[in-house]
Amino acid sequence: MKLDRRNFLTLGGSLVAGGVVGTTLSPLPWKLMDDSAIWTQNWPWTPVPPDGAASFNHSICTLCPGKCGITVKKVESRAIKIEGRKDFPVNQGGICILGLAGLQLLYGPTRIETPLLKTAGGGFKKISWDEAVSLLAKKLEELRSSGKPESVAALTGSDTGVTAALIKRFLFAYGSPNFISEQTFKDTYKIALKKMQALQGEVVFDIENADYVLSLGSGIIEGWDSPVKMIKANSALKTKKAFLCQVEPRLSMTAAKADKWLPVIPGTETDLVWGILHVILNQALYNKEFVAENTTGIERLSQLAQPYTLEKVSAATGIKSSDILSVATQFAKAAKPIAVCGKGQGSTPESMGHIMAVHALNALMGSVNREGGVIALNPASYISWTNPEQDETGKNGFGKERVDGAGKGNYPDTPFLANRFISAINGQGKSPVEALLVSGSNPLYSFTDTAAVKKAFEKIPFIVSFSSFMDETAKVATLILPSHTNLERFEDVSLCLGSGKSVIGLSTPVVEPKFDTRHTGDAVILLAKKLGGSVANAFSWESFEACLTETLGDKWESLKESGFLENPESLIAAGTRIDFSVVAEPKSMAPEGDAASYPLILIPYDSLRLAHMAVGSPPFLLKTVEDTVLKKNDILVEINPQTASKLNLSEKKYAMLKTPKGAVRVKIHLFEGIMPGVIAMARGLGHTAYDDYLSGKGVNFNELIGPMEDPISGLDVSYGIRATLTNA
Amino acid sequence: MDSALLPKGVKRCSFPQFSIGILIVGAVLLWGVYAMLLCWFKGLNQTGMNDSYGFALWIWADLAVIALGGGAFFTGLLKYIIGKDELKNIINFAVVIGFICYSSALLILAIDVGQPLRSWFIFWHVNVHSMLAEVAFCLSIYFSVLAIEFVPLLLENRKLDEVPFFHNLAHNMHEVMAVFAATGAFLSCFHQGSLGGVAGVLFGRPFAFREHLLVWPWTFFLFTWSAAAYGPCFTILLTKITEGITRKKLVKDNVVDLLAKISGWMIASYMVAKLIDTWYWATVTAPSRGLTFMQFYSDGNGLYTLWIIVAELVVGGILPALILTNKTLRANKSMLLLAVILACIGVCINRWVMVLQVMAHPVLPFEEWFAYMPSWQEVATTILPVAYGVILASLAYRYLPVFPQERELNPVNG
Amino acid sequence: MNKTHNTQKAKKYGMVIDLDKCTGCGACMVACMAENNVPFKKDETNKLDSITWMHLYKLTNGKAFPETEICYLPRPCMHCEGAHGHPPCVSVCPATATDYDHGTGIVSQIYTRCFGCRYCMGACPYHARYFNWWDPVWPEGMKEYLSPNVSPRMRGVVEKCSFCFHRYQLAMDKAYHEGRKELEEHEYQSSCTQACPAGAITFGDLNNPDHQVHKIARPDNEHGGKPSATNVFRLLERLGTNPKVYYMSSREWVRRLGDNYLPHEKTGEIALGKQKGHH
Amino acid sequence: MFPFSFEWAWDMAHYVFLGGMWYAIGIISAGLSYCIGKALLDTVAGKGHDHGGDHH
Repeated sequence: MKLDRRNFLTLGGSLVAGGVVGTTLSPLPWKLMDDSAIWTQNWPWTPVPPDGAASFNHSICTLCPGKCGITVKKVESRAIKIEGRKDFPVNQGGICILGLAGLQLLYGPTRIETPLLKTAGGGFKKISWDEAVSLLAKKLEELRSSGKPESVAALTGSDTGVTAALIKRFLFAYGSPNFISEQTFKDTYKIALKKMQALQGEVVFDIENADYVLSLGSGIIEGWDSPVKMIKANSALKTKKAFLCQVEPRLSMTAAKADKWLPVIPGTETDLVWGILHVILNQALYNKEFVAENTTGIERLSQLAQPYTLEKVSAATGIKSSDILSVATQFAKAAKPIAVCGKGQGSTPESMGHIMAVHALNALMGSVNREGGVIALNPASYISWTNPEQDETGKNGFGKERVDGAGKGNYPDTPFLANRFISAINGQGKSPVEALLVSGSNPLYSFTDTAAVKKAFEKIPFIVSFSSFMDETAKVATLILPSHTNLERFEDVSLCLGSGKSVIGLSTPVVEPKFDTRHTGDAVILLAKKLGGSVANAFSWESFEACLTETLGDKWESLKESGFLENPESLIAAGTRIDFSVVAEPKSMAPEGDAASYPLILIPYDSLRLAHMAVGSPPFLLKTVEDTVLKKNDILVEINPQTASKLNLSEKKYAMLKTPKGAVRVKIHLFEGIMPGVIAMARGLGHTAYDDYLSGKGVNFNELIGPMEDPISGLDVSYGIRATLTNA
Repeated sequence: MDSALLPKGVKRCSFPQFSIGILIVGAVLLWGVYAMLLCWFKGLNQTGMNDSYGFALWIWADLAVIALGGGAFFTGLLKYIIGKDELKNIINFAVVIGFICYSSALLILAIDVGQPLRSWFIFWHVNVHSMLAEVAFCLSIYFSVLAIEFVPLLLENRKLDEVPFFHNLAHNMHEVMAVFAATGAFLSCFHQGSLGGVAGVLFGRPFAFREHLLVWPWTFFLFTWSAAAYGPCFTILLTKITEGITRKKLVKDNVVDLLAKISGWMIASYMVAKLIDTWYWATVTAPSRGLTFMQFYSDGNGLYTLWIIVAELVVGGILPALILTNKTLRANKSMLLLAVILACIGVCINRWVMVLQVMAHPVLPFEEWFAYMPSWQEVATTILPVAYGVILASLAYRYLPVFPQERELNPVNG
Repeated sequence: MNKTHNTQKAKKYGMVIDLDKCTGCGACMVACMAENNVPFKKDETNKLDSITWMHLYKLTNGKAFPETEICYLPRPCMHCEGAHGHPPCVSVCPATATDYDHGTGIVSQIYTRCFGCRYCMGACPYHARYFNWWDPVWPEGMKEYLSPNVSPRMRGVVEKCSFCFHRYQLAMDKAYHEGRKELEEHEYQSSCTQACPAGAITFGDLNNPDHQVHKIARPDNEHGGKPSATNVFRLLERLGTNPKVYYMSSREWVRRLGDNYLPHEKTGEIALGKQKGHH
Repeated sequence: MFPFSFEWAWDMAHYVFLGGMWYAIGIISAGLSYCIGKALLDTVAGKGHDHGGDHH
């Protein structure tokens, strides 16, 4: 056959057609199809977690003051799941959302991997631990030799435990009185106990065993005190049908679960307490036996309560007189009533006037140091070091005035005044603090009036952060000496249980340190040794672990074994009779700002779904945040539809929120569960540090509120602030 | 340039003019292809769908083109089985439209699934209880029937017909076409129905759920019936559009009139069944689940309110049925056109609500109506088959003897 | 259907959630995410593409201040039994990628078989099913915590709560090694149950009269598992989905929000909807 | 589609469903085979060469 064009095409076409038919009938397409499907089932970018031997390791979660026992499931060396430890007295198997997400912190992208030094360009460069400690020692040596050891200060999240004690000891030997710790409402309650009962103790609220709980804005199931323990206590209340009365302007979850919700005008909670005191005293509904045996000065209390008639209190608080009367009588008639305070999670101090009135209320009902009441316990005493020798410089420096003025003058019973510390630095002239060590605290985020805190930190020439994460404060530090995370280190904790028992626990490392980090205790010991002389002599221990072993003594082995021990010394603290006559004269603590230019009141609200203190929320937490709280990067503020319609604001629309401290753009969320005239904003958002999962989302409430000093304690007790909200 | 390929005795526009037209539509096609590739390579996050709208624009488009493409099977049924021989003058075009519609539907389905490379699992691991499996099987087999019906037309291309084997093949296929048409009708009944069943079996979705007859919910029968009823309207509409574009009469009035009349009576009978179904659902089925009729038409976002049921049933159903069943109205060109347009809209709305309103309606009492806005990628991939259809229909018209009456109606001088 | 169906009494794992105790703290959500390798994105504020097998709904009584009440409602997969083991989602899946296990009552999901048609999502009235719109991406280092017991899902497939089925398998393996065929109640508990700080979730075998879930909900198996205990209800009871998650609330308005009611109908006192599915 | 697929379990629905399917496929392939076969025979027999392009 001649191969002309036509034949060629026919032949070619036939070959192609034959090829197609042949291929289709062969197993090839089926094989390819199958292979492609198998490939989609094993995409190399979809991880396959390696399997291995599983183990379970007990520890204690130290991410919040709650101190729950945890069991970490590991596969080989990887921690894969955190669960609540079933036999741990605090949480009995339960665990909170933050604790559950702890592995995202451990393995998260914002871990600081090595010591870092700020460069001239504002960035950080990696340095070795030896370099870092030498550098810090050199700086401190300079300050010391120039006779200003007191210009070194330390700011910590808490003042309990061996790590804090080591920092304190370091400053003592070095020569600075300026150890400052953040204060919570519980610390202020301790001050009240000191003033009214002359006792130094830890305070515990035995909610679980009470039968009538009057909560003055305490987010009992929203992270207040020890979150899991409190949620369990709340379930116990439900089971035995105890009564919970929640006093707060917003229908929080605690209010929603309460048997009675009393919306109150922010800042007038104390008036309500006095109103209740008035009813109880006037009608003599108090526990006469207890009052006679254990208290003095009831006459003075009656006198102070006298002006707080139902009408007056009702007008001030916005609560109906009949409601005040019924709450007061129900409270008084209950077998085991308890009044608790500390708004939200209780992470900020409360005014002394308020707390003393609350404590008086408890005392009138005999709900002090008894089951279902407020219990004061002797603090744990296992840290029984003797003070080290100070050299001359040390002695001189330590003898100087504290920068924050705490512990003397007007504030003899307040141990630390972080807010005054900031304002002192921001005062005229040079900063009195030339080097600041920050551990377990993120003041640039969690202190009120963030702008002022930032200004103060800019004035401090040398800032050292011990953070594990690149938080707001670490970002402005001169030097970062990164700590292990809670799952990589030893930490001692002392716990007070509601039942009046106290327990010592040991948080033990469950994984090897992932990065080149050191325990802050170790860093302090290294630093002291580098400084030499009497400072070095104050630290005879080789390491933090050695120090902890020695400090816990015979408890060490069993703590390592079982994780916790009932503290034999933990007895109910004996004080003097409760002295009602020292109860402060009621004083208005109205929110900052004038009502004419700022007609609304802005209050924060706390939720377990957002961490708002030293630790940033891991991605899992953000995932649980509702879209009525955060939408894309916008925060939503809650407002009553009635107020919103007056201001011409509507759901999900932008608005400008202005307070005397600042202005931000927010979105509106209409919520029937908030008092007209009040607006509420979630705490825990608006981070500028951490990772893309947290940073830049929403607004930090602390930017909008400033410190408001309590006249008795000097502490910052601001909670709400006056505000305006306009269409934007 | 391509004159050797054109059918004999008809006039076609110049090749450059044709090419420009194809290029313009081709650009739209490419846009759609780009969006399709985005969906395949980046995943379905390219769409506006979400967890509440697992089914959205595409599934509607799928259901709609299949309903509209129903003209192919129903015309085939009428011609080959019932014996309405006049319809041979429109059957080719109905087959072309059907082919376009069904291939489009398959393409859309291939984009719509999250794991296109595994889509054959629907056959391999089939769950025979699933309406979607029934759809997939019948759809793909029926598509092969359509392809078989298309082949003889293709082989009648002047050049191909010169090959003896092709000529013989086309001839033989014409001979046994009734067998294929019957099989096609059988398969169509099932897949049109099972598409209806897709919504009707959702007993968790009170808006969609219907009582059952044997193993099928009422929507099964309603969908088959409506596709048969409305499909021919789409065939007529596209014929009219083609006539408009080519400025030629391509099909004789009696043929169109016959199809329109049958369609009209089909729509009328369908409407009776649909109204009974709606009434029963509104008064018996929905209340048994604690819901009132008005709750389904109280969309807070304003889309799904009473207008949509009026548009579907009255404007898109009763009205075209009245026009098409009336000889005088039907004979009026404008009225006929209006009727087929309304009918096409009506069936599209029906398919829309049976997919999207089902998703929008909150079943849990504490939820709100769900809103959905398609992304441009979804719109582009939905337009893609339209562009593809225009191109394929143009090619078919240009090179194949699609309209047997064209030569007679448009004699070429000289 | 597995062997246990034939050799021993079928289990019916289910849950009772006490809404009076639930505080809406979100621990169940994160316990689930951490247990089941659930991915996360940089922006999770679009709740319609955010994977939360356990989802918390915020219910409100709709009244104005100060009569407003709210209640959280955790919603895992209901593991519906439907009529005769035909949940809304299982019968619609074209590729048998989800199945009802008659031995445990658990609705499974086979990720490697799912091809992402999402029909099951449309079928589920509880929005318990989630689609992987994106490839799961863990930031540098975070893959470390992924559990080998649950395979991470690829883009384009549907996933949902499995009642931590891998825990059942692990418990059964252990029991088998110890020569037992039956599990103790505490041996198989879901991650959310275990984590809940309020103790609001109870998990166990609804067919076993000794298990807490049975004692609390008292399911009437003659009537599609309808709870016979007072204050106990199920979501959308009358659709005939026959869910295995029961809720408890002392508040009438909460119970009423559990289902659709005509204005004249009393809460809880309704005839079951006809349980007709496909088949 | 084929009973040798993983986890196959026969039930009545399979007979009906797959019966219908194979029936349809059978008819279609038989019809198609007939057309192609006959066309081949016809071509060998020399039919189809003498048309002028318009056999209709």
